[in-house]
Amino acid sequence: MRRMGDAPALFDAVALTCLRGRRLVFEDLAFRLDAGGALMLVGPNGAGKSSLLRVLAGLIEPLSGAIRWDGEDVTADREAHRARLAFVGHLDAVKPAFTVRETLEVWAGLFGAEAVSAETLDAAMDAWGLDALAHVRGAELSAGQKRRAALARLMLQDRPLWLLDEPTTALDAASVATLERLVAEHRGRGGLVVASTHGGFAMPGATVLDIADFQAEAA
Amino acid sequence: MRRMGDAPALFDAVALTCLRGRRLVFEDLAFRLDAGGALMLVGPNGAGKSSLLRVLAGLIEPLSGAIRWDGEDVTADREAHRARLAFVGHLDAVKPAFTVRETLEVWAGLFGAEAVSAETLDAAMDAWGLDALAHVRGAELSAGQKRRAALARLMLQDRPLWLLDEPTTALDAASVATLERLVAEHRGRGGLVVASTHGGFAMPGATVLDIADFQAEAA
Amino acid sequence: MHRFANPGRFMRVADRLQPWLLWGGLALLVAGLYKALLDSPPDYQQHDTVRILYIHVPSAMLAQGAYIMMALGSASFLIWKHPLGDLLARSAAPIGAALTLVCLITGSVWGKPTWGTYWVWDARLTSMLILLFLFIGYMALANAFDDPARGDKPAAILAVVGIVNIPIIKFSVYFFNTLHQQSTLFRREGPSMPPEMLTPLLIMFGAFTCLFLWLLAVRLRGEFAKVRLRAIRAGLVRRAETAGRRRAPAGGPVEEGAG
Amino acid sequence: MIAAAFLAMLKRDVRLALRQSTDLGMILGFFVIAASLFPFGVGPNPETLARLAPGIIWVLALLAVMLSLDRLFQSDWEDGSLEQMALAPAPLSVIVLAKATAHWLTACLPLIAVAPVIAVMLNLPAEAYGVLLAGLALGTPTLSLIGAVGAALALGARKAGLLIAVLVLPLYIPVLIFGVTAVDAHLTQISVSAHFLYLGALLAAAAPLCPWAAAAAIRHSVG
Amino acid sequence: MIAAAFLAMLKRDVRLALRQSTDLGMILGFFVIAASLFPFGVGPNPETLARLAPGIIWVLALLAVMLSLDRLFQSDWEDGSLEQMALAPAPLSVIVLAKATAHWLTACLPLIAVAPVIAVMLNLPAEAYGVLLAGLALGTPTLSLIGAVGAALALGARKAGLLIAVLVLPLYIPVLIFGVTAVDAHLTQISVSAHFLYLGALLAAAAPLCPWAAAAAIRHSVG
Ligand code: HEM
Ligand SMILES: Nc1ncnc2c1ncn2[C@@H]1O[C@H](COP(=O)(O)OP(=O)(O)OP(=O)(O)O)[C@@H](O)[C@H]1O
Ligand SMILES: Nc1ncnc2c1ncn2[C@@H]1O[C@H](COP(=O)(O)OP(=O)(O)OP(=O)(O)O)[C@@H](O)[C@H]1O
Ligand SMILES: [Mg+2]
Ligand SMILES: [Mg+2]
Repeated sequence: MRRMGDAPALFDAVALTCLRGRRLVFEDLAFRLDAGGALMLVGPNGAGKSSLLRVLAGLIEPLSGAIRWDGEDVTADREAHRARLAFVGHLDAVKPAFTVRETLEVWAGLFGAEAVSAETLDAAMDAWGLDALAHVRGAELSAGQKRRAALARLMLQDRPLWLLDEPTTALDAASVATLERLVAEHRGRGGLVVASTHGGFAMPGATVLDIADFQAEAA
Repeated sequence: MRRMGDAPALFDAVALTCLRGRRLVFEDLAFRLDAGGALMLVGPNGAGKSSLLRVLAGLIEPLSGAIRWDGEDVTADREAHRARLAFVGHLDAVKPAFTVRETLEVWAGLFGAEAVSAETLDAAMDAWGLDALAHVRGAELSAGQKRRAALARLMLQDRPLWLLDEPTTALDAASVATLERLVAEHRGRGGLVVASTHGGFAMPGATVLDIADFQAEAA
Repeated sequence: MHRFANPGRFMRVADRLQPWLLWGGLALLVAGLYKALLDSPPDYQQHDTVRILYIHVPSAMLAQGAYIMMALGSASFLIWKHPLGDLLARSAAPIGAALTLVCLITGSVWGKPTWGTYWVWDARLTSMLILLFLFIGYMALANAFDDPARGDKPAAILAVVGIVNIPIIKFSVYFFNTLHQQSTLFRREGPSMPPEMLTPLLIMFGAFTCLFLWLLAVRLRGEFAKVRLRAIRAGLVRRAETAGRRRAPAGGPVEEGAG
Repeated sequence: MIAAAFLAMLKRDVRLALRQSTDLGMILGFFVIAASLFPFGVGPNPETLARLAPGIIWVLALLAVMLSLDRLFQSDWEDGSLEQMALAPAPLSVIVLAKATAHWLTACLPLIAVAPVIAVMLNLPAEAYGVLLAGLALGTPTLSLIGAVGAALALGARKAGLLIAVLVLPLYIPVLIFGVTAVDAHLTQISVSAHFLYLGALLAAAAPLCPWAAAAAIRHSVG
Repeated sequence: MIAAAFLAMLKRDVRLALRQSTDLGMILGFFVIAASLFPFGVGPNPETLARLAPGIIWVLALLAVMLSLDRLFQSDWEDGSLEQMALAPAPLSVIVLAKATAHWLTACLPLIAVAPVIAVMLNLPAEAYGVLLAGLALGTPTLSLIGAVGAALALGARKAGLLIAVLVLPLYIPVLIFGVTAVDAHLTQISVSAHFLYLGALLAAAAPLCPWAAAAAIRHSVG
């Protein structure tokens, strides 16, 4: 709908409509991103930022509309789509019983074990200042430390598309700076980022998408 | 230790030391607050903000030191201390199976049922913009909506001491403004607030306490 | 660390005793096994199966001894908050459980030829099984938490409460109708056992006791080391973290903590 | 205020259990399926079955109760509800008592309700139903109370799940014994009042002690 | 990659189970404790116990499955791990199969390992051991697989309780009955191959179907 006549975007969505329970969360939403692009989702609580991110990840089926990668509908090959994205949601997926290192090892295995070397693991822990916490169990982490472990997952998988739902929750200023740096690097390599925020997180040059504009009532 | 010779503060702590597991989180921490006062806890992830708030709530025993209300050690009458504080931690305590209204009713009952009238409940829901969500189940709330339900608990109990652990997590700008207004009103009535934050939350005239200053090694 | 200064002195004594207990126990064991298996008469009724006795009885008695030791340690920990009591109980529990298991296994292996069944639900056997459950429950509780300070008190209470089982084991053969042998060793009239059986039994009992004490000392050392290791590792985490923190904003001067 | 808090928690937990009916279904399902298994093993001889019926029903009741224990505090602990309860002005032991009561209402009472069905399946003589049910009614609250202590102790434990069972099942044995022997005594025309007195005494001891112990364990775990 | 994901999840779940529910010694202890409740209930008569033994052991298998299965997905669902699994490139059904396998290894295998001890304690004739163990080995994987569907259904679905009662529990019954009657048949000199064929057929049907059904239920719940 909003696509111009030029070459297909790397990642775009058209006419997305999302129904959750009996609520029409957003309607006729569209965006396009090219290599290195970023989309910043804003909007009040309950606007549908998380819902959109889950739709993009393939966790929720949209009621209608299409999401396309390189011009091809992602529902055509869901497995390929899952293999190209990394998702960090509101929940950290950190097990109380596992140490930080074990947590990362488990995810590394799940996301394609062979590929993840010990160095990658170390680099991920190092990037997030988790080295000192490597042997601390999840149950003993502070909120921000847990969040950092969840974000370190991004470094384990070499995925072009990052979907981040309020990634800066509970992070201190230094960690927010780390995240901003890593996002910039990722975009520099041609990666894409879709992130939601209520402020305090900057992605220079990102397209801002206010979900409230696509609310059913506003149509 | 840091107390001057004048009248006892309304709420103060001296020489607080906190041990979690085998970690000495902070040492020899002290502060004092008078009626209408506010304490803003800052510090990097894992510094001990949540730990201090839990100590002040009586959930964790400090290793040493004293917390006093009106000059009297709060351990002397724990029940009275519990009855004078309201605590909002990292966890929202919102049950997926209960609607927002039911959630608030349950807490109202727990915190001394007779006192909480239907009007108070309505006022709390109104203040946090939860009216439209009254009959939505916890499982269907967005992150910020859940957080607002947790914060609405503050309105159900008329407690002089508010302990808030990163209360603005997941809140949109309007809700942050609401919180700031409610905190100001509470302080205007002579209430006390101790809140932690990583930024984005203002309490004019609050004492700022950087927990990193009380780290064991820095002593 | 001052809390463990006292156990430290205790450990030095235990260390000095350790080799004596080990070698003495082994020597007694060899002597006892020789006497029991080769140099004692077969029973006129039970023939050679009676030789199980020389393992069965010492393990039964020491299992109860281990329990009593665990309960006393726990009681002293509860009453005087003496950490040594807790360490002692934690060390004794697995040994006691193993001895109980040995008693149960030898007993049931013995039961098949003599009573015609491996197991009956009579009072002696059942109360011994409960002793095993008590050991298991104690170990489960004491080791259930990463912060040992959380499990120690409930576990100690369990150990103390469970002591009622000991007299039940002891007197079950008198108060209930049971297949199991009544006491032949400890009776008011003195032991009613031929000396050629009594001697190896006593030697084996001595061997088991020495080895039990030796194992206990080894485990005590282990428990003690665990406590210290945990303290040291906690100190390391703390130090590494503050070092990391200091890289970003400037902190105060860092001194190595005393931990 | 204490009574209000008790009632509020009781109502909450009952409502929560009814809404998440999964647990209830599982417990009853286990109880009935397990009971219906024994006739296959023992053979159709109705007399043998009848003799075993009280024991089977009681043991299965114990196991079924245990099945539901680990959820007594666990989910409240994970989502922060338990720390709010620990901060309520009402004594935590009262709240624990309310939760144990709710557990009894939602886990044990349904078992008592289906017990007659199982008794029929197992051929228990009709004159024993009364004593069986009375024994269950008097004994199961003790099971809930003891279970609450186990569940509270296991919070945050590295080895939570079976810790409860290993601690709690041995403590259930006295209740089991008095419950079963009451039925046997009744069937052999012996007065059952002594058995019921014992069950009552166990309940009377558990009612104040268990909530207190569980509350202490919870305070430790929310720290 | 699929095999790697399978192994990674299997290892994780086994490790998690051993770490947080208990170590193996405690699982074994649990089964012995649970089994020894029955003699307290039905009395120590060796002959009766022998007759009940297969039923008791199979009831314990049911208990083992139910005790741990509802937590199979629940805690992963609550803390966001399950949505990560749903997003992993490997098919979700493979991950479910890994989790069910881990569950069988940590809950059912220990039971099979102590079954002989329990059989001795309950006086089961020695010639029945082989059939009992073979039946358990063939039947318990089916229980784990069916249970996984129930556990997945219980996530989120509002009427899950009913679904489980209607769908899952009835599927358990044939497994249990064939398992118990195989032992009896053997003891009465009847050939047991028919029983084992049925158990094998159930497993063969469950192995592909259950992970698929459970995966579908999970996709629904993480939406
Ligand atoms: C699993 C089965 C058995 C268990 C749990 C068991 C348990 C015990 C225990 C706890 C004691 C020590 C009592 C004390 O401290 O005074 C003991 C002693 C003894 N047991 Fe067993 N027993 C079992 C089977 C047998 C069998 C089958 C026999 C032989 C027929 C046997 C013969 C004895 C004898 C002779 C003693 C020494 C009694 C004395 O001198 O006090 N036991 N057993
Ligand atoms: N339950 C626990 N047991 C042992 N140690 C813990 C526990 N919870 C937290 N800690 C440790 O105590 C320290 C302080 O944690 P705390 O949660 O108070 O930090 P915080 O300042 O609130 O951090 P954040 O900004 O990330 O929320 C951390 O280093 C953490 O690893
Ligand atoms: N599982 C669900 N079932 C039904 N409705 C849901 C569900 N989750 C969220 N909703 C509803 O969908 C709407 C959008 O929720 P969403 O979580 O996407 O909001 P959000 O923009 O992420 O808000 P926040 O800033 O609070 O995280 C909300 O009104 C919410 O009530
Ligand atoms: Mg959201
Ligand atoms: Mg915190």
